[in-house]
Amino acid sequence: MHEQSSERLLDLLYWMMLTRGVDDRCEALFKQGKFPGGIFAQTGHEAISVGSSILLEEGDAIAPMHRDLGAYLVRGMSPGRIFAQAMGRVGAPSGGRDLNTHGLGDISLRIFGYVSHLPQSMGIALGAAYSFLYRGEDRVAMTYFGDGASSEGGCHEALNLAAVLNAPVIFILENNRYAYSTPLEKQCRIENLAIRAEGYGIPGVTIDGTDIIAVMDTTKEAVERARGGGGPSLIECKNLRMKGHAIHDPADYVPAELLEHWEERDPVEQFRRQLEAAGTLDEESLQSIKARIEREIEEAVEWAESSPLPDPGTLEEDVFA
Amino acid sequence: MHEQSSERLLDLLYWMMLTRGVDDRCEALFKQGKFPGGIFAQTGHEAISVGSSILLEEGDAIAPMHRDLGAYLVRGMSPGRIFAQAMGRVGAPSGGRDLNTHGLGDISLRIFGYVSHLPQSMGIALGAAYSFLYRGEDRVAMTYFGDGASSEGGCHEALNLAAVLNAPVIFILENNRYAYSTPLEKQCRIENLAIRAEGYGIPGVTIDGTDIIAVMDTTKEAVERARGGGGPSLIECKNLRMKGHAIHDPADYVPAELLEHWEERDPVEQFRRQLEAAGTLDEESLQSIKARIEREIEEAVEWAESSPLPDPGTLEEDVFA
Amino acid sequence: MGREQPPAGSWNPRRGCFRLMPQLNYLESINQALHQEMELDDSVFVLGEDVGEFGGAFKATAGLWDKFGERRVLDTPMCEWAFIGLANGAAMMGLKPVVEIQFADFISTGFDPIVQYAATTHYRWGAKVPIVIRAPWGGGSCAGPFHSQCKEAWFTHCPGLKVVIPSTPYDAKGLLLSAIRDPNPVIFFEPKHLYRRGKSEVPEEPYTVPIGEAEIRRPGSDLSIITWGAMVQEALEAAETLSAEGAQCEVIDLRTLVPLDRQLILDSVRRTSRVLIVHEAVRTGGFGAEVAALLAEEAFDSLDAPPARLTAPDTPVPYSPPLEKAFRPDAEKIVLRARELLAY
Amino acid sequence: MGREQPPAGSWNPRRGCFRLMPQLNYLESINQALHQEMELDDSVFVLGEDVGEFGGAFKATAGLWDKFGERRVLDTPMCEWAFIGLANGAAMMGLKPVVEIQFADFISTGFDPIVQYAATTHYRWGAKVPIVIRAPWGGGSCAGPFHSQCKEAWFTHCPGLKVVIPSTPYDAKGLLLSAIRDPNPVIFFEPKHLYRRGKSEVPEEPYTVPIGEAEIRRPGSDLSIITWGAMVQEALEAAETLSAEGAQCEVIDLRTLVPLDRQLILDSVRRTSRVLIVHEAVRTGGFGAEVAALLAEEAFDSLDAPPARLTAPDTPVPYSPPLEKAFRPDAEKIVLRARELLAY
Ligand SMILES: Cc1ncc(C[n+]2csc(CCOP(=O)(O)OP(=O)(O)O)c2C)c(N)n1
Ligand SMILES: Cc1ncc(C[n+]2csc(CCOP(=O)(O)OP(=O)(O)O)c2C)c(N)n1
Ligand SMILES: [Mg+2]
Ligand SMILES: [Mg+2]
Repeated sequence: MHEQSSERLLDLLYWMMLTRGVDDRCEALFKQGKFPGGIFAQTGHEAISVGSSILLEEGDAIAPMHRDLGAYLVRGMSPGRIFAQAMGRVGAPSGGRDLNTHGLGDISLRIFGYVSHLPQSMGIALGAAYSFLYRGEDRVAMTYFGDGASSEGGCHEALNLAAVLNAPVIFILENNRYAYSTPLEKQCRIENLAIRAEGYGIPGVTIDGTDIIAVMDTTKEAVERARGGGGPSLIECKNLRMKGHAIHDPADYVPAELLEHWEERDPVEQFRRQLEAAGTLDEESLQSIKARIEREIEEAVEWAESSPLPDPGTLEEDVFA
Repeated sequence: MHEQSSERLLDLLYWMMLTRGVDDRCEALFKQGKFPGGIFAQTGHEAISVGSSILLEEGDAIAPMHRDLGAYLVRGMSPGRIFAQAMGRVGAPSGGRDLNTHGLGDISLRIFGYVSHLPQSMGIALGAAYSFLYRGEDRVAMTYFGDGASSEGGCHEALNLAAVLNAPVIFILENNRYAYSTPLEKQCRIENLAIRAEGYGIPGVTIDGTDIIAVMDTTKEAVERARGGGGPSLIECKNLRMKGHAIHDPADYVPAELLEHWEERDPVEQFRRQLEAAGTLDEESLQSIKARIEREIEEAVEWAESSPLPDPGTLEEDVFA
Repeated sequence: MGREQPPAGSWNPRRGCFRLMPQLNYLESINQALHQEMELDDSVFVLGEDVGEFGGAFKATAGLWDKFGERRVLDTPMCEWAFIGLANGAAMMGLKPVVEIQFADFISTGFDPIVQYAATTHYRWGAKVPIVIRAPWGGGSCAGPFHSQCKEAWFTHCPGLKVVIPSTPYDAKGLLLSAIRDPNPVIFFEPKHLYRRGKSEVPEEPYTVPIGEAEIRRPGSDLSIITWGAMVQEALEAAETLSAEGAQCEVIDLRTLVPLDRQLILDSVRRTSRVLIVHEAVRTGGFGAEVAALLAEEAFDSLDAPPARLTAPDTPVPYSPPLEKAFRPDAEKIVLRARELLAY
Repeated sequence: MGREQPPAGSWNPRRGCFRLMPQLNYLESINQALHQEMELDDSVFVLGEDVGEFGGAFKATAGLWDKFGERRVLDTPMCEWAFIGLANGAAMMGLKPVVEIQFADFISTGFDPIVQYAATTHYRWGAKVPIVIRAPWGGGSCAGPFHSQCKEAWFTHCPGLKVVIPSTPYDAKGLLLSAIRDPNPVIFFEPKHLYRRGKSEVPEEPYTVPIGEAEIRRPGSDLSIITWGAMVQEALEAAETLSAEGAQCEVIDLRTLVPLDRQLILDSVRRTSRVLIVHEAVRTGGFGAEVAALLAEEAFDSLDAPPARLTAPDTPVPYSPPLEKAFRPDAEKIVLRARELLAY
């Protein structure tokens, strides 16, 4: 934390609060019946998605998953387009063809939209990383997957192939202890999944995923290593999915004590308190961030709602390039 | 070695020599044009396939792969049926529908025929192991996969799921340093694949796969652990594939020094020398084993050749049970 | 009206009286079938993601975990390849695994154990692989490209697999029991659009509906509408509309795609001389092509109009309501196409 | 005789003279196409198992590694899912990956990255995924159930994928170059039975054969035989035999299944009034069903006989020679079925 300028720190807080704000607004809009399909809650994931993606530079690539709203925002996907996606509007990245964070891609931003079949994005990010090696570019690719996805075969293949190719790709494992209703104990027999990195001959670490500074410090090291030709890294960020799997899920299978334990570790609140304690954040700047976010979200929702629903006549367009 | 009776030791030698004998005869039959399809050489794998499968008891299950001729033999698949399979005859386990070791299954022997898509057998063996848990039976399942197959996603899924279920299954990794033409160095960034066991929370060891006593000792421990409710194990046996990937492949991509290094470690010769040195094997018993094997193989080839080719009229039978 | 149709009430042999049957929705019927078969047969177990205490993403396995415990109601990590592989192995050892794929779309992630292993094993070396793969299937609820797919045609092209898609609560139970008792691998797609849409009578007792028999849902002499899954309801609605216009459509619910009830559809088309095949899957290479090709080849001389298909167009399943509506066949579209055929 | 047919020799503009073209077999033609395109376009690279120094299981990539190095000729571990995923990612970054699947049968192991990711991405959010998946495909060499499969129908049912199956050395090169230059994902099946069966003229220069155009290999007025892959040769042989009997068969090589050259096949069938569709894949749900259904629907009034299919039966591909012979369509079987149709 000491290393960051206070401007940078307030910027981080802004992105985390924006993520929280967009997420909350999505929930509200869903409840108002504005979204034809469901959405995935982001609460508890803000430090991971913001703290890692913020380290990328222009030209780097990112393949986020369904709890990385923060990463989409940080990498330049505007809130308006995100709302429009959930509303199924023309102004969305998918023009109404895909929903919520699915297919929320924009090649000009080097953000790769994902498919449901987890963890496809690991292979995609590896491919982007390979293109950097191929062209001798000084770039990195970053991707995300959950504890659930870590049990899929593709996860193993991608980690191993990345290691063999020494590709500049950073794999961020969001271990939020649940895959839908299935707790970590039913998914694996170990506590820290990052120890698997050793089996690929690459660096792997486990950190507190609610602490944005820890996320940043660790990711920074990995990004620098990758840019310097040091190959891939696995970073396991531990947290808890603070709401249901998706909006329909009350998640009453999560024990109350577990929730309580992690509620105290709310990434946004935690960081705000830290900044306040360090004197970096005062009430005034907090209010100005809040106001900015409120305004941005308001405008974004308006923009999204003004975007038309797609014309059924376009249904069969764009299947092929 | 000290723990085994000399009868048992000679029995082991018999199985290894039988494996070598059937394999050599297959090569000869192929060259005589008796096999419509190709075959996989077994040289260098005899200690692994014999030394592990010999520890199974009646009722245990096995899902071998394409270099486990020894395991098929030990578990009761007669040489005649094996030759018949390669010849495409009715007397084969597949009745001419599948080739070489593919589909060389017999449910009454609890031998599961494999499919090409590696490493399917790992899931199959896990299922057999689950049936033992399910019924509270004191049985184990054993399966095999190569260094090549270790990079496939299924390998990861099966190991992890076996660990989570604490299933009585023994995974034997035959690390013969090649997947077809691809050397180990291009497949992974580590030297001993068994270290991956730690990432599943199960025991994993790496041993010399040319030393049948080492294979037996290690497998015995794993089998006992599994029977005692201790769950799965991963055993990596290191060796070299001493011939081409399949009969058509001259394998000139394998460096001569590497071959020389391992030629001295021929599992059959090595064990024979050991038994001779220990005074367990004399010339007379060696000759009698050889004679027995020669006779068995001769009879088996005759039996296979006397088995008819399938009637085309049966083509559409048995698609469904 | 057709075989296998349940009577409006049933004779209860134990009580010696005639009673009305309970009304269940599709999901309740599936759930009841699982409860009953697991009680009857110790070797039946279910497995998949979140099927245990949680009862499955759609609650199809609700209550099983409490009753049968985690040995028989197995929550798996996310690993379709391994848990279907496990099911194959367990099935060959004499168990009867019923796998749930959380959404049918994810069946492609566990493809090899189904299309390579389960489909071919009996033919290759004689082992039976009696697995059932259940999966909530199809669209109609704005769930987008990856929670709406109808890929039955991938499986109908794999000899050795049976493919079953029931369209009513009654058939859901009866066919699921048949599937579990079948010695072969069965792909069992459940149109999730129907899960909670309406209840109908489902006998309390276990019963089977034979795999391989289609059902005439509505008799008619002017046009055969052949369909399956959620499209059966749409076809019936369309038939109602057309009936008011004086055209009597026969609506056939295939129920089983493999093995296909060739005789029933050939008989129907030979009677009506006109056929419209309707499915939710995309057009090119959908199973409708197989049905059309079969009828064209075997009922050629009986046809007075070209065998026609009404399907989704060749695109991924779009999310936004106007697009999904345009994508998905429905009663209205069926009426329009049927009118053309009737006028041919 | 049809479009795209190479002349017997070619005018060499550089030399200003007419010369005979080199004779290449199918495999050499593929290999030459890869060499040339990699020279022309820095963004083209090949990847897969054993494609590097070894040159691939069939030697299709021979010489590339020496010339272009391991960055552009990438040997992968066994991990179809990851290396196709890698290809998708690299393609979206502007590279042009050409993936080799060692045998087409193993394409099911890397299924998701193809059918879920590559097929849908452009429709969903506009990114182009210009990958080519090459795979030695089909039977005829006693290679058994897992080295002989013809599963093109899995892919023709996935909107967003193009599916190409050339049957001659000339087309192999021209279509591979088109596939690599196409901005879409292309599944490119190579009938391995033809790899070393005969040479024919292949221009030295790079050239393209357009994706989406079928080819009339032999004109005829009595029966259209529509086929692809290794069956084209069988159909031509059959046509020769039938010609001696006085029946002129038109043999159409589809070459591309998606997009399908609807016009050419409709025109042909409208002329001949009779059609036989032949393929190596198993019958139920094969792409032949789509062709038959299309013709039945759109050329109904022109047909004088039922649109017929001659295919492999619904079984896994058997190994033993008498079984494989019975399984696989061939010239003899085509003649028998064609005679029936001609007599209809
Ligand atoms: C291959 C595959 N199988 C099943 C699903 C259904 N599914 C969607 S999200 C999910 C849980 C994911 O858990 P995790 O990877 O831990 O991510 P989280 O939702 O916890 O952030 C499941 C089972 C899927 N998307 N992909
Ligand atoms: C999924 C899959 N991809 C490709 C192949 C083709 N193939 C057959 S054996 C083999 C190499 C296997 O290597 P390994 O697992 O080390 O076993 P080994 O042959 O060395 O004993 C390959 C690539 C296959 N069988 N399965
Ligand atoms: Mg999770
Ligand atoms: Mg190997």
